[in-house]
Amino acid sequence: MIEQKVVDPHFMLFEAKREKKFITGSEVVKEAIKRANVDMAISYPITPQSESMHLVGDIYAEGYLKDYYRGENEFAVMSAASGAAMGGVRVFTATGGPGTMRAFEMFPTWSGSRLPIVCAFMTRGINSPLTIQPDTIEMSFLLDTGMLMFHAEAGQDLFDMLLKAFIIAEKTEVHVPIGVFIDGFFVTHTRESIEITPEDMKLPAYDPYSAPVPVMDMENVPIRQIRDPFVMKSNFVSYAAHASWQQEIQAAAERSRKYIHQYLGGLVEVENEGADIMIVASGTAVSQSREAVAMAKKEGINVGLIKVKVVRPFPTEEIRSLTKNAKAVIVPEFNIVGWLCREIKTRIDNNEKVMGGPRVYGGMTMPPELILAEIRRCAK
Amino acid sequence: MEERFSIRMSGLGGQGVVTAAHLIGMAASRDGKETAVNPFFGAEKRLAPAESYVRISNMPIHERGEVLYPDIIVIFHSHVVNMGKSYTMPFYDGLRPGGIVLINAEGPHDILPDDMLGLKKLNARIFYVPATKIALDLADTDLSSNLAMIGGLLGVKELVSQEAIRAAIQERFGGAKFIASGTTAALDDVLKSKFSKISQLVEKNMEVIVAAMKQVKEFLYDEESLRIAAAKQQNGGTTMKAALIPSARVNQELCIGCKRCLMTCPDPNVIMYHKAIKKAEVVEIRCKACGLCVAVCPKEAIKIDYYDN
Amino acid sequence: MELKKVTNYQVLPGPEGFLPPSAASMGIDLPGKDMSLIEGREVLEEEAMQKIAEKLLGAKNPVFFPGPQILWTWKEGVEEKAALIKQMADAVGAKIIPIPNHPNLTIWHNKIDVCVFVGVHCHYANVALKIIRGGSNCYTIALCGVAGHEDAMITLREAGVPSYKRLLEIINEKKGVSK
Amino acid sequence: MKKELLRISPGFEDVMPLEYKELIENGPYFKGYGVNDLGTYKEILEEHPLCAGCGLALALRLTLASLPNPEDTIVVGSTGCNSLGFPQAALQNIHSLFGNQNAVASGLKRALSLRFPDKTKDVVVIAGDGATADIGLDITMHSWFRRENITTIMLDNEAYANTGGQESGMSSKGTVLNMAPTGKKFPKIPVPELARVSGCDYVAVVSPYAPKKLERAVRRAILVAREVGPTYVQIFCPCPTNYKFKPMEALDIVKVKEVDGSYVSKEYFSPEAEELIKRLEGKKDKKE
Repeated sequence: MIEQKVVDPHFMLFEAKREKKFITGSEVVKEAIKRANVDMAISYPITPQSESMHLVGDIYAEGYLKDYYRGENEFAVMSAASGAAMGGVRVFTATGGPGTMRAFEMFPTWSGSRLPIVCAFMTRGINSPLTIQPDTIEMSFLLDTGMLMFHAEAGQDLFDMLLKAFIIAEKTEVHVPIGVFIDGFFVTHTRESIEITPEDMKLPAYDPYSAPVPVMDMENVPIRQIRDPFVMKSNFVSYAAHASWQQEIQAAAERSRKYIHQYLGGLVEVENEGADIMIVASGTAVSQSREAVAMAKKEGINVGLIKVKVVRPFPTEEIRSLTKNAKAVIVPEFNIVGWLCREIKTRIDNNEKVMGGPRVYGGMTMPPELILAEIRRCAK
Repeated sequence: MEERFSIRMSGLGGQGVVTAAHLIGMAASRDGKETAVNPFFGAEKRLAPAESYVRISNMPIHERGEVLYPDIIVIFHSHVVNMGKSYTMPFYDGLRPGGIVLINAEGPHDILPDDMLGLKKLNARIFYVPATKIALDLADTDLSSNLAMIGGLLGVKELVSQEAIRAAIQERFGGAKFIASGTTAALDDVLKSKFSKISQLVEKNMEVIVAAMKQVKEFLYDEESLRIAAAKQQNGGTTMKAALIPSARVNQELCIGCKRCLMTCPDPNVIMYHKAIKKAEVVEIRCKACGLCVAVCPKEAIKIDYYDN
Repeated sequence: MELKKVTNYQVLPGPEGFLPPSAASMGIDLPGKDMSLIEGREVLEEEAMQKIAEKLLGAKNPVFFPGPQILWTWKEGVEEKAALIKQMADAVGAKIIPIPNHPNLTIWHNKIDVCVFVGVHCHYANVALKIIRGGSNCYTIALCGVAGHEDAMITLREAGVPSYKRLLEIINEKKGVSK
Repeated sequence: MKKELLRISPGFEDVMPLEYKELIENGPYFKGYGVNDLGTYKEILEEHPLCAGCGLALALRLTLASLPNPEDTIVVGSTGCNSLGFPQAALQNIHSLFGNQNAVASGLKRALSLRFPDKTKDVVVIAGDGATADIGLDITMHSWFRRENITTIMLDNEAYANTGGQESGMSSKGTVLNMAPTGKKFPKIPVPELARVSGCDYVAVVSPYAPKKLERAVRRAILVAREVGPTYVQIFCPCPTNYKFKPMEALDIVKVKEVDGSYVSKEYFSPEAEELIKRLEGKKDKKE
């Protein structure tokens, strides 16, 4: 284990000299968590996530984390993560696909309990029939759990988003969980060059007493101070409390926007702003779209690309403004339901110009040519 | 033209608020009216706020959920009025102008002056009926208080016929399996156990209903009543008579200070122990009168009694 | 790119509709460093304090809601803050009703026209502030030690002993003038 | 907790609600009270909405009165009747979901061990029979297999009571309850035996009608969990509401079951636990 010093997060992320490493997405997780000053990680194997949590186990063995274990199933793992977070430590875990579904009841519970857990989701198809292949359908189910959702395009995003997720999640006025989503196989198992921060630097430790709720340690303000959302009494105030509680979780997400701008440079990135045809995509669909944009350019078609980095909170104003003058909006996705398309359609005016697709799912790769075909169609 | 009555019944869990609504609904249905009944309660047990709603009309009813804008409010317990044990604040929130409030109380009750003013502004008519007292006097059980409240309600407005109510009681308690929450079903059994035969249960409870119909009285907003109400608030709030409350009581002469009762009471800080004199004492306001302490007392020093708070 | 929701929303006393929205969802941001909010509008802390003093002194039934973080001497510095809050409440003739747990019927029972939240955990304060706007016309003020509360009609942020001292000073000055 | 935590800021003493003042002036923290002191101090549990005569409420009250260090105990509950009591308890407690209580407790205990390596922090799971033996059985047992240093207490009222009296895995064979309209088809799940083979170092079965035995079991379980390994206490809590008997008859029901062998009090120690308890309790015979 290399001796690490705590540094100012801004310095570590934006100023310290980075080193280039040719690694897989799973290794990116290891490198990020190594620098995140995480107290505890809990794991459970599921393809395509397993490798990343093995590697987190390895750095625990080296001494970078204080505690680590394999739980008995994802519901138990996410439950234990909530117990650890309520006890006041920084906790990390990861899952994907069917694991996400198995653990599902815990995600809104994390948000409702104001727990700043960071969870990596290596997305994969959901049964039945059995599949282990990439698919982003689980993100559709998670849209309304109160979690913030970052969608990494590739390994570099993954590294930065994981570290920044801890910083943003732990802000007192935010203090809700963040899911960092990575497309299984396309990112987790792809080896590429990643610029990583110095190995001897780490984020400052989590201060449990900065939480907007009391820590469950019997060491802070005492007694009769429950932390969980127990408002199931029978009177109007209880209903009002529950309604307000739900509003507050959404408000927390709104408050994160400022920090997302500060650390991620915004909820979206745009290429060729103002083009007649705009592609809106997240995750691997962005990478494929970049290729398609370049191909279209060669053919003389001017296409723009909006990369959605953050799905919750949703970049409503950004997408409204950036697609306002576009004649066509193409939304390529790696799932059958087209959740990103749905999100956009419900938020912009003249939404008949939004093309649902192209879409692939069930593990299929989306060739840039497929997106190009859609661009050509729209350009006619 | 549609003639619809929306009734909100508020009380505490275990008082039979849900059952009362059910009986009225069954009776209305027998009378050939359209009706919908639904309870609403949290995941709580006895003595927590409980409400149920009855809608009666000559036209089909589609609306669901809480009756937010009632024509009639029926209040089973004084705590709904003065202790905030209500789903809404104030307890008459949403009452339609000219609406009716019926309260389980023995005498001219004292709704707090501000609430009184609010009700007056609405031209609300306030009625009271000593339902618990009538139930205890005639049926020998406070579990019949809800039937007395039905009587009070019918005394104010003949929403359903007496024949239909009688038939409803017969149907509800007369054998056929009725689907209710576990706790309600358990209380039904307790009520049934108080009477040797179902016919006796029906007759006694009809007596309760008829007596309550006669005894229900209207509160008048005259100066005297309002003055009394104001004076009562100055004296530190309500003096409205709550129902008689059963509680354990220790006969200190018989108590030997063995502490068995202290360790057998399911509720905290109900039975206190006087170290100096080595005697147990019951904090009556906290006692739920389950009788476990009576069962374990080796000296028969504890009894359950009704007292008046 | 950074795009903000353009909003004209004002955080005014309730009730607003059947259930008012959260201020954050209406595009109201928390105040920036050294700033405060009055009814959703970002202002200098001094201006907010002046308004707080006016509101408290003009209230019929002002109430302070101290929360657990100021009710108990659980960490250093709490006593001094508590003493200042007590002086403030006394200076404006406010009642003190502790919120050691989460909000309850107090808000309705007491017909409060102006209230001050201080030392309540941010989450519970936010929930309570929303409930109050939902069901009453109470004017809410938050003296927050962290990032502030956009659902309060007036909020300070990072308020500690210096802010409390200044606020007390303003209250006393205004009281002198009004007398 | 630090003793100084239990101090109201000067100037606010008068306005604090009575129940809080009572807890400070006459509460059980740092006092080492037990069930014998009930009635002489302000209890951790406040008025709760559980039924009159509730055996589970009594078990909960006695359990909280038996905690060796209430000032450093965090309780993890679960869904069920008991979750109606915890919001009224004056110690930090967590209600997460149904059945995940031992996982939450595992994470919590580990977090507290990291943050307070030199302090005693007791993490105690108190959950019903449905939570422990049905929906959460795998999670409960895995916390035992992993040898988490937590105490698991099952308040066994032999039914899902909060939902209106349905059969649970802990109901006796033949019992007619909701969802078992023709009687339960299989016997009570032998959780104490499962606990033993799953690695619990201390296992006890008690009832609230023998309060001092209950107290001793709870204390032993917590002391063993601190130093040796996982522990389990099962408390028989007759439910008058759903089993339809008068509360006054509860005691007789416990006695009858004890005599006919259908619900027998027992205690098991691993050798390490036995040694520890011997050391802590001196010469007192723990197997009486």
